[in-house]
Amino acid sequence: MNYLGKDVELKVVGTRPIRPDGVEKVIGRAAFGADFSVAGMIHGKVLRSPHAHARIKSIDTSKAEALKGVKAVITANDLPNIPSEEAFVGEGPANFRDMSLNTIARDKVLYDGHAVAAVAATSPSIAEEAVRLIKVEYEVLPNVIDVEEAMRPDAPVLHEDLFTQGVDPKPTKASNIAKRMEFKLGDSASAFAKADVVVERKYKTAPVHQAYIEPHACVVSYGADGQAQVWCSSQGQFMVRAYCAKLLGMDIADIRVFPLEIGGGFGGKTLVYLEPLALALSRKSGKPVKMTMSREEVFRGSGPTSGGAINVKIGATKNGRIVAAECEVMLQAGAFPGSPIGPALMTPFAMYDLSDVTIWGYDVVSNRPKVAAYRAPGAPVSTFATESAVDELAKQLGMDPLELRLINAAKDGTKAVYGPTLKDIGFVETLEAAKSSPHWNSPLGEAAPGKLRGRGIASGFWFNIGGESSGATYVNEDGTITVVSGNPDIGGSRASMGMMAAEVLGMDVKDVRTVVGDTTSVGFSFLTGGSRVTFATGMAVTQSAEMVRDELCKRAALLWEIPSEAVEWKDGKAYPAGENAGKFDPLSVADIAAKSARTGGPITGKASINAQGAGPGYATHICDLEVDEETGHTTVLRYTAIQDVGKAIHPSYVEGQLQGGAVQGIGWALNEEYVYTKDGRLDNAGFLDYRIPVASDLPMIETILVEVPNPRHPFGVKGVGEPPIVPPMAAVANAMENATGVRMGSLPMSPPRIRAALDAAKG
Amino acid sequence: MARVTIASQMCRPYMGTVTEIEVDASNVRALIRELDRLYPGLGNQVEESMAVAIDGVICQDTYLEPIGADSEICLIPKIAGG
Amino acid sequence: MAKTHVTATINGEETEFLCDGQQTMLDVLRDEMGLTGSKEGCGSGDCGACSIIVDGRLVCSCLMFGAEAEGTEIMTIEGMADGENLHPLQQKFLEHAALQCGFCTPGVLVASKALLDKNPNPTEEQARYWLAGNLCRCTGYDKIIEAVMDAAAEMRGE
Amino acid sequence: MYSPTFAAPQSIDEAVRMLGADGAKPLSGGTDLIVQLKSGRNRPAAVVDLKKIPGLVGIEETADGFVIGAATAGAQLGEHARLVAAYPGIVEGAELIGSTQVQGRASLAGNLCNASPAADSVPCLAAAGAIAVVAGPNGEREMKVSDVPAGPGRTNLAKGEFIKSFKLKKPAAHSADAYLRFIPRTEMDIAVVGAGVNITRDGANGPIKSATVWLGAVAPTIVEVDASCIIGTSLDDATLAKLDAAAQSVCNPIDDKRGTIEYRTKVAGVLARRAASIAFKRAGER
Repeated sequence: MNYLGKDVELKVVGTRPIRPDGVEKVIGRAAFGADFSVAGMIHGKVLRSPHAHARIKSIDTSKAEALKGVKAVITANDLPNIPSEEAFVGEGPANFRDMSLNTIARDKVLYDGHAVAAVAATSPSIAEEAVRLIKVEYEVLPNVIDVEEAMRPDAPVLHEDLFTQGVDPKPTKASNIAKRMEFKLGDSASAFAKADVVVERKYKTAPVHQAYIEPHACVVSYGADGQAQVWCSSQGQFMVRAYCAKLLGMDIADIRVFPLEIGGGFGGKTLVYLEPLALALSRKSGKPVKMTMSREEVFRGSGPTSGGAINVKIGATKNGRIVAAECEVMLQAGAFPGSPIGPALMTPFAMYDLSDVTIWGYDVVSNRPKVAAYRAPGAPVSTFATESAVDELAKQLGMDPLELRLINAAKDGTKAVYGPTLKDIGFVETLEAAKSSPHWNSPLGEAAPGKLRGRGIASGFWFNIGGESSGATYVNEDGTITVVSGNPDIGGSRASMGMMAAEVLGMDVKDVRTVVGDTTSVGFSFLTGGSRVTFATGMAVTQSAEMVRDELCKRAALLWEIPSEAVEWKDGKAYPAGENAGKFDPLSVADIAAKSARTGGPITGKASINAQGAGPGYATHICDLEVDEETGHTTVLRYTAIQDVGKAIHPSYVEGQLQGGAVQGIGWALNEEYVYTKDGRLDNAGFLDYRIPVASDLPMIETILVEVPNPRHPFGVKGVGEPPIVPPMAAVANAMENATGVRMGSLPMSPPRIRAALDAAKG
Repeated sequence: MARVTIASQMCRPYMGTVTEIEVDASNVRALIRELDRLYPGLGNQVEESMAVAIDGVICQDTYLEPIGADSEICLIPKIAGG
Repeated sequence: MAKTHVTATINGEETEFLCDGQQTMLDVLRDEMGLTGSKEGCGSGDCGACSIIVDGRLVCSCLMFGAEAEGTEIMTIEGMADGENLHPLQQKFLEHAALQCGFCTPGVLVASKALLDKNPNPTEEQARYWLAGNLCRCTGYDKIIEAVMDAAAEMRGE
Repeated sequence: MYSPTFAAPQSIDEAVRMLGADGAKPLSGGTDLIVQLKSGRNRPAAVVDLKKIPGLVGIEETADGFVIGAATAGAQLGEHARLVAAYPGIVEGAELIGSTQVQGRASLAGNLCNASPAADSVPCLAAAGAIAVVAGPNGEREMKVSDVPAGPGRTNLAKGEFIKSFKLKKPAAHSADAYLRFIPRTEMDIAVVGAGVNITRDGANGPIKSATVWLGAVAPTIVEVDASCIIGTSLDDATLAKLDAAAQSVCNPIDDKRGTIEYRTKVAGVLARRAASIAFKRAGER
């Protein structure tokens, strides 16, 4: 059933209770990946490649093995050599052979930081010492870091067996281009003839890291009977189980994964890095093994997201109708194929009602860490380019950029560039909300001397996904409720799950406690990602709570000895439905629970579903900033994030998603990038020089939640986590142009780049 | 008959230059079967690597989603996320 | 190598421990005392997740040798609440949803306490600069700052 | 397994003896040393904590000026009202090092002896003519702060020597200093360029009588700018432009992850001008 009607009065959904796991987190007791220990465990460390591209000629582990306290040393030979097998994992299509080779290199290292060997010893410092004693002989090969350079015919080739897919005829020469993909609506080439104004520009974005504050960590215990337990911080306990089984050649039933608290993921913890190595070390040593990454290892060895090069051409008539658009996206995949090229192509024009568009792109490997998902993977890169181009178009047309977006905005019935006809979308509503927002209606204010001020606006789209999810609702003996979710809670989902169950049951949310189940205590759930948990797992939890509610009515009927249709559930109690049902005092959950043994046993609801129909998310952001003309330093003065969220279950955590996503986008826009030395080594593998925004960099981030309900979800939920990272880069770039008159086509818009661009503009 | 459109080139190896066809199918499973009958290999491609948008609603990894007589079907790449 | 014997007052308790020369105070807290509330996010003083208060001064425990703790008085996140009564900052963080993943939270709370100990009435700007060494990737800092300002007001009796 | 010894001597003599051993390193705030030790870049055999030595932490105001213990943390400088009034620029520099947490530990001597060209506290110490009092196997000697760095990561201290304290003269009438640095964010970064300026005016409303300008992060060590162009002026726009050019002319920076040669050079001119204007204004207020 759904709870969307105007006559449905929601008592819990839409309020802001304290999250059930809150106290543990503010007193420092919550156990994250590195906080967990088991008796007798030893410590693992990884040896990583110092080269961007090299053939491994030999690995001599004898000295490490001889060091006192060392219990196991492994190389790729300790894991099965997996044949090439396409699969749909994490970010998108990938290959388990590649995943295995990314976990530990076999014949070649493909990036600085690529794991080569691992050691387990009785203390972390002995393990570290042992890692230093491993001798690897490399034959260093030429490397290629930049995406466009990697596409050149004479570029060093990473994989001799990589032939570009999606081109006809199939190439016979290996290259770094894994795939070409194209979407076409109408006929863009001839439609440009209708345009009065055409803008065309090249854009570039740097790869950025998810930069969760918690480094990857796990504890693994492999038993002599081949059964293993894994405690780790990840975006999906079932994902960890599946990938470990695949990479170690184990049966899924032999692995039990306990999800620990996760200290941020943003897509970066949708893969395994340490767990397979820890399993191999534990198997070889016969002891539980703990592994944690250092911050440097996180940057060098775990996935950043793709950087890209984008060419955009877009044309409109004098009255502001966009009549034709073309876009080419070259996207870095890192060392193995599998950049989010599909979504990068499907998203950047999804805000608009267009009839003639061609968008194509390439999935390109280079000597960087294999990319991992990062919030709306692919969309921020291409949308930075297209939303910058739309702004440039508005300027050339002499139109307000918000009005230009309104004129072209996608609505219900618009056919998206990638195919489907959109429905139940709230993009226009975000634009209208922007238009009437306090921010848009306040003056920009005077810049200080030597500074330039500007305002920019940009929009973005993300599909959101559903997928397989499980939830369970248990009535405890005293009438309190335990909800079990199949998804790690990254940002407050225990609260939203419990709230939906409480709403269904008509109970106080304090009497409903949510926990995250391990892989044996709840049904399979796809990982926490794709903005799917409140939608899909929320749907499963809601269904499980409804089963419990129906069962509670049935039990009340048994206690009253009336038919169960004659019982209705209201405000957390069973009532006789109408006069004819008989006269009985209402029964609370506690009353019914107290008698549950006598009426058939424990009361439990479990739902395992494959949720379909996630509603797409649209966001519009407004940015005011000030630039120091002489230093190129940018200060964000004011920022508003507006988004169609379907329905906010816990508005504080929804606002938090918008604020966090916007600030990650501001970092992406202004300072974050992977910097490589000439020989292909990562030069800024730490928080000192990988510059994520700090508190003093920012203003308050205002939010406006637009609620256009998703009819496919019982409470109208749409995913909210990903859309807010799509607009910021263009919103900042557009504000920058408004301030300085200079269009910044390359990210990040760091001070040296801004100063150089301002100097160039002055001539 | 449901109208099936493909905006990407992902089906080109099976369908050539055809980007729009009509298919008689009451759910996704029947659709996959029918696509494979018309273009051998396409069924597997759709089942393994693609999502099916039915009247604008994206469905993945499901046989059972119903398809209406006049439904608009779009074959698109599967979507994941962060 | 001989270990150094250290006596320090940790969260009000006189505590003895042995540590070797390369162990930081963070290593000691986490590995020797089981106080895992202080987190290692970087190990280089750039993220603030390991913040503790030593003799009244806010420091990164990853940038202090364990052996340096001799004779000091140390407060970690585990010592912030008074028994089962949360510190007003802890309470306000919950009410304002100032945490998402919660990993940076202990460090941010300890740093915020050090701020309010020194300056009970900070401006938003002062709070932002004081907390600049505490990285949070989830929240965009908005709700953290709101919670700190609200806790400060409450502690002033406003 | 690597594990250094740890000792916290109570006297200068004891510290001198311990630091005379091979591979011994002095520890003050530890904010550089511990990071280097943990990453394996610097693996001292012995760590000698100087903070327990009387006088190594703390600020003493004397008839001649100030004596600052070498291991005194930046935050302690900021809490010393008389020092802040006398040398606002030195304190600004020290209080810009890292986060609040780092400022509670990072010391002047550590910042100087880590010998990063980007050290924030060094340009103003140099501009003030600060003296480093050095203890070592051959007794004490004094060095100008500007003579301590020899190049990135290297100092002119001899084996076993360490800085015991810094001496600052009582500031002349109508004199003041200022420090500005450029970083991409608002906090937490290493200076891309730093500029420390110390100015003495000829009376509260008078022109500049003397001036010293030092730049950080634009050469292998801090470099002095020839500030003669601003002597006798009140920093009109034309004079500031000359200072800007003078600052740019001494730059010899590198291209790295923090900035380009071109950018660093230009911004050095900008910051020299801006810091000079602040110091000039402050000098007029006393």
